[in-house]
Amino acid sequence: MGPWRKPLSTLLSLRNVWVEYGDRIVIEKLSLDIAAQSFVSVVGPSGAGKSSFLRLILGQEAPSQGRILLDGEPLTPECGPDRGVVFQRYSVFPHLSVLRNTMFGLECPKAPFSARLFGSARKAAREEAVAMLEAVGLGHSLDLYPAQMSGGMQQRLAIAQALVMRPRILLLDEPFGALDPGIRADMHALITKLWRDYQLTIVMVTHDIREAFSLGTRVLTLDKRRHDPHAPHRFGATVVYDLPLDKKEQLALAEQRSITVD
Amino acid sequence: MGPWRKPLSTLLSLRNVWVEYGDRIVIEKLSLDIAAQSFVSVVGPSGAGKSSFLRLILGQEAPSQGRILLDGEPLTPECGPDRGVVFQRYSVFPHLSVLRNTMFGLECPKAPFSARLFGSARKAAREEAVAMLEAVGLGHSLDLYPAQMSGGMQQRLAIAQALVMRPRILLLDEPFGALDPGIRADMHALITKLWRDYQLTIVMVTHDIREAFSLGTRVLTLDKRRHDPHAPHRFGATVVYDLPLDKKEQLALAEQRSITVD
Amino acid sequence: SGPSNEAPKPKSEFNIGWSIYAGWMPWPYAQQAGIVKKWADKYGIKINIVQVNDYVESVNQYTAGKLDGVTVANMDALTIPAAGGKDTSAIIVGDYSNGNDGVMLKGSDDLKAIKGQSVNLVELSVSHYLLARALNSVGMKLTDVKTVNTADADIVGAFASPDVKAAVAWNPQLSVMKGQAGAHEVFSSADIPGEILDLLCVDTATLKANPKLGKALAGIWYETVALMQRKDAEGQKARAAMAKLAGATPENFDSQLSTTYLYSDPKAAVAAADSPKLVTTMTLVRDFSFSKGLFNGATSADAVGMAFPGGKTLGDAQNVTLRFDDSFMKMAADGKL
Amino acid sequence: MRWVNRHVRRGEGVLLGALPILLAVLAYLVAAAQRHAQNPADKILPLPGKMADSMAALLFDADPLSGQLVFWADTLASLERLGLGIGIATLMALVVGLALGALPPVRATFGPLVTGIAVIPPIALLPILFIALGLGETAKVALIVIGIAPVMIRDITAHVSSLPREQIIKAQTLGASSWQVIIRVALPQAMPRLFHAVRLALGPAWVFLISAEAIASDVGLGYRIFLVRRYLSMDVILPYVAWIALLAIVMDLALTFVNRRMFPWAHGESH
Amino acid sequence: MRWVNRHVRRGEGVLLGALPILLAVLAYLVAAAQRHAQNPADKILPLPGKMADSMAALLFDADPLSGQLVFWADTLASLERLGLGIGIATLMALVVGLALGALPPVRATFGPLVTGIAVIPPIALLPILFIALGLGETAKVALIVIGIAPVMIRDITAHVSSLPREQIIKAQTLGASSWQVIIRVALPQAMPRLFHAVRLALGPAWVFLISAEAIASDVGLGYRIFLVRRYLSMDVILPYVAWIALLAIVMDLALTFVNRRMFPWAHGESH
Ligand SMILES: Nc1ncnc2c1ncn2[C@@H]1O[C@H](COP(=O)(O)OP(=O)(O)OP(=O)(O)O)[C@@H](O)[C@H]1O
Ligand SMILES: Nc1ncnc2c1ncn2[C@@H]1O[C@H](COP(=O)(O)OP(=O)(O)OP(=O)(O)O)[C@@H](O)[C@H]1O
Ligand SMILES: [Mg+2]
Ligand SMILES: [Mg+2]
Repeated sequence: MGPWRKPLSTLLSLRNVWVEYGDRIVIEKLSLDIAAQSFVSVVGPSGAGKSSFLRLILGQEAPSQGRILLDGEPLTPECGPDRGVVFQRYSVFPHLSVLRNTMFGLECPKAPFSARLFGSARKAAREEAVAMLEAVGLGHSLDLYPAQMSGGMQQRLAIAQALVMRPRILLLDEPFGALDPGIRADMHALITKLWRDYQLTIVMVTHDIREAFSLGTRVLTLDKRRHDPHAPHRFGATVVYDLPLDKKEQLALAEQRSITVD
Repeated sequence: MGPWRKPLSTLLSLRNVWVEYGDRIVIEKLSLDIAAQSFVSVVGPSGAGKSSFLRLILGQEAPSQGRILLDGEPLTPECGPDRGVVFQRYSVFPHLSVLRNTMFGLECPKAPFSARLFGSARKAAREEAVAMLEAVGLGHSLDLYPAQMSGGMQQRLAIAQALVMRPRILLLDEPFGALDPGIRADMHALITKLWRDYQLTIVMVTHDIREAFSLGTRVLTLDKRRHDPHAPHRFGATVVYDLPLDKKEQLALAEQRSITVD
Repeated sequence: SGPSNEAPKPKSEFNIGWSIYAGWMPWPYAQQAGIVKKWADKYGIKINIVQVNDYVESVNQYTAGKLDGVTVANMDALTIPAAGGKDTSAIIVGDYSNGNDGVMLKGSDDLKAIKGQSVNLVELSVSHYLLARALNSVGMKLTDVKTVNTADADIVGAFASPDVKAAVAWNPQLSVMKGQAGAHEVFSSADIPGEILDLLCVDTATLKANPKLGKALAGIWYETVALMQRKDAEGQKARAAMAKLAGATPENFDSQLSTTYLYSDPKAAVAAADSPKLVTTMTLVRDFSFSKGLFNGATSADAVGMAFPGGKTLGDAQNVTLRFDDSFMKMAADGKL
Repeated sequence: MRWVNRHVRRGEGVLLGALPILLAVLAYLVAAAQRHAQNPADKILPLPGKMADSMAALLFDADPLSGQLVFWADTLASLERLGLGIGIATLMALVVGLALGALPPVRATFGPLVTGIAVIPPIALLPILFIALGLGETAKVALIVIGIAPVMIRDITAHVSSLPREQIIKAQTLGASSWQVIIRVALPQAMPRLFHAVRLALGPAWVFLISAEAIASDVGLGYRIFLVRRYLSMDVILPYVAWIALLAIVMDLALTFVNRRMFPWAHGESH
Repeated sequence: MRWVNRHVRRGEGVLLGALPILLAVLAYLVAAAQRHAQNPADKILPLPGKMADSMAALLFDADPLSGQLVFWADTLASLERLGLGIGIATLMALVVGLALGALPPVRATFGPLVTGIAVIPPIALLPILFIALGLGETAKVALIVIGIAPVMIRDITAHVSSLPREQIIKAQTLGASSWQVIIRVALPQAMPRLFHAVRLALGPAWVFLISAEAIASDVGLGYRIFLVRRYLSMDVILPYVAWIALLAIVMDLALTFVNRRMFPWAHGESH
């Protein structure tokens, strides 16, 4: 990761975007460009609208006003294998084992009709999935169902599921929140490596400020600019701070972190 | 909080407790005493069995071997208003608004038949609930349903719901995981105040080592003592470190924290 | 024998069940026109005329004791209540089917063509009996055809289906089936006159304790029948009302009546009940019923006893459960009601 | 856009939904016209004109004897029976379903009995039913209740017993007794499912109503259908069936609407 | 211990569950004995001995005409029809339910039609069914299918359309097309519900089977029941109904068992 990524072309732009639920304004007048191959950390108070922001980029929700462009084209409110996601509440397929959950993404594109692979293709997919599961520390839980796993294990499964696809844009909503510091450090290393190797563009919501700075090339803070104390829902959140980071700062922070915690 | 709490009587004791799911051993030979009015932090790797440990104390699950004593009596596998809980996946009642979710616990004991309060009793309960909701920062969201709230807001609701009861034993499973640093600090202050004022006994699972040390009077680490690399589920976790903390250490850590993060 | 060890006490309210059939339509009409009330008041009792849409269910309800009397065909009176041990008195012989029941064939007007076919009919009913008699008349047996049980309400729809080539039914269904293209009636109850009788039956014990009931019923019946037989506007109005109650057009209802031999004169009814031909008919009917296993597992056709006017009996005289009782019809004939 | 993502706007939805129904009507008309071309007196697929004539008589001409308008008297009688039957069944489903779903010992004791009753075809026992309850309204309402209640009870039981265990535990830590868990946790969450169950039961309820009226009745939509069936009067049967369908669809829509209105929490988009 | 927490062990459960059924049997015996004390020839509540006699004849004595053992021939014929009917209905529920549940435009187009069909009482339209399908086996199987499939379809549709939106989105980010979402996400998760729906449909399926056999048939459990109903032979009807109940309960248990076995993920205690 480093400054050579900075001047790359704009991948996503949001133009004067609003999100409203009934008369509740969640996001207000948000305009933003996200460069290809950047790693954007999003922080902000609980309930500010960070998850809503990710849902917008994902195409799960359409803005009530404004436009979102992907590569200069209007974003269809639909997502494909170019976008990967880890939801805030770890959402994995309850009816598939750990291994099948992870293989799912490898099977779909290659077997349009049956969505299942057989023979050597299956073996290859299985190996790839197992490798990814080992990287997230689930190598010994291949046959468990989600209901048999702890919260952190489900979270890691969701991460593996998304990463194995190597999507162009990866959206992460507090992906490491339920993990202990040891595994969390492993995950940081894993995600950084994949980001660098596969030139992904990542948008990550986190509550861990240090994580935001150590991983990101840019940190966005979403919050309300104005407050009406009697009707707080009348104003929405927007980007209040937007800090591009250069490599040095990051390294310094990363080092500080490894001293303090480990 | 301080050393005068230390020599208090034993509230809970676990004697040689095992938890098994089929042939999967989760907790192995756990023996432990928890003193009344202590604040026990539990840390450990993901999947170690921390949530299972809380479920044992809660009475949600019975151990497959061993005994659990509460005040010297065997613990019935059933829980009442003496124990409060915040589950790892914020579980609030989806059919009740924020306010009604919080009032629930105040209504039940006082209205055995209708489980609803009316008139002045209702007003008093409402005020108590609103005060607690304001303390967790949900004072402006009284009428929202859980499906309309962000992850962090649901988490805070679950906390308010448990705290408003002031239970003797409070079990918290990563209660602050989904919260931003600002609100998290408020919550730390709130829980410490309630713990001190109402002489609660708290067992809290967390992944934030600093939080574990700054809040707790004792830190337990749950992990496997032995590993079989080919069949990791053949050995269960138990307490590998058990650190009683005295006040000085805690204060120092708390100060260090406020310097580093805020 | 008798169903009860304690005689029923006299009572003042009675339920008489009826179901839709050309020969029974006077009953609901009498109820609506106030004739029932008139006669009941005369004898100081109350009579409810209850419609049961499903014929079998009406007889079942009577057998179970929920109804004090019911309109029923002779064969069903024998095989359902009487064979079930319920002592039953037939107090009014209302009519006999004189073409109201018929065997229908598609594509042929010769009964012999029925051989080997599937015949849709209400099994174990008078239709079944009619079929047996029809086959008998051309030297065939029931085993020469295959019967398919079909609900009476559905038989018209069934006969409209191209699958179905032969059926046995009664009116009003029969009249609709005759109207179908290519359908022929190859045998009818007019070929065996007087064998399919339509009765009003009453529980014997109730009747013994409450003879007034029998008198009132006979009074109602003959007044109503006399009214509907009139050729003037009154009679026509009454028949139109009955047609409506039966869900038919007046023309259709009149045609149904034309194939019903109504004993509108009580003297004729008494004569029919007293005639030895009734014994012959009932012998045929009970032999058929027994051969079909309808006598509740009995080992002989004599197991169920029947009594006829004049002290004649048929079958087990110790176990008489079906009595043809002409006393009330006689009172009507003699104008003693 | 992928089909799973294509959302249909309200106006479009009504149009799209009307399409196959219009096609079905059209198909009927073509078939009827064909049959009438072959046999002008065909009774099985009557033409609309014939149906209108027959219905006009039932709709507007009072019965000379009783003075009632037949069609409306039938409708009223049937709706009353149906309403009573569905009402009682719903209440039973709620009370029994909650008890069975929330209390494992009750479920163990009465679950098999409910299953047994659910799988016994009530129409096989009609004679006993009518003997036990007489030929009056009670038996008809009872047939509807026996016909639909067991399925509804089993559905509510399954729903309540699969409520997340955490919620039950949570309620108990908040001081709730078994009774309070039932009325404050299980009951409100069973309500939307109950509405769904009633909607699913509407079809069977009409079937049982019609069966009951076919056997012992002198007024009602089912009575009329079975009465004129003897004459193959499809010109009356088809409008009656269409009317039943219309009534049922209105009830269905009303239930859906009330359900959404009363339990917004169960229908809000969650994420 | 609170009742919501009392779990019942397997052995106890069987005992508890048998209790009310035994009580019901006992109540019947007492009532039957009483009626027989008044009228020894009572047909409505026959004594067990009488039932055994009547059934023995049907069970062991071959019918002189067809040479078949009546009871077994009836059972075989009915099970065949029932199996076909439920099989077809289940398949339809799965295919149509998935399409309707997963694809909003399909739901908008055909949802109202399915609702319409669901609420039309099929027994009212029998004449049309006869014309279209004749009176043979097809019509009987069709009546079962028309009777139970719409409810099942609507149930599966509701279940599939309420799958968490996140799962559908997630599948699409993993490269799944609409088709793949249906077969890999919606289908497997609809299966446990389908089993549940089949269990709930068993009761109504028997009702429609018996209705179908009552209308036109020459063999089958429903045929026999309606035939002997003419003679109020409860000594045959009751054992037949008990046999139907037994068959249905065995099917119910088998479905429950297979459901738990095949879809462990849907039944494991989650926390
Ligand atoms: N129903 C079950 N069947 C089989 N194994 C189970 C079941 N429930 C839990 N487990 C196993 O028990 C172990 C401990 O789970 P637990 O939820 O207690 O972990 P934890 O310490 O809370 O982890 P985390 O920090 O990720 O929440 C896990 O390895 C999990 O796979
Ligand atoms: N369906 C809805 N109806 C009404 N309000 C909603 C709905 N969904 C979300 N909101 C509101 O939108 C706001 C933003 O929610 P969002 O989940 O985006 O917050 P967040 O920043 O992710 O918070 P957290 O850090 O707690 O996850 C919240 O205040 C929430 O109450
Ligand atoms: Mg969020
Ligand atoms: Mg946990």
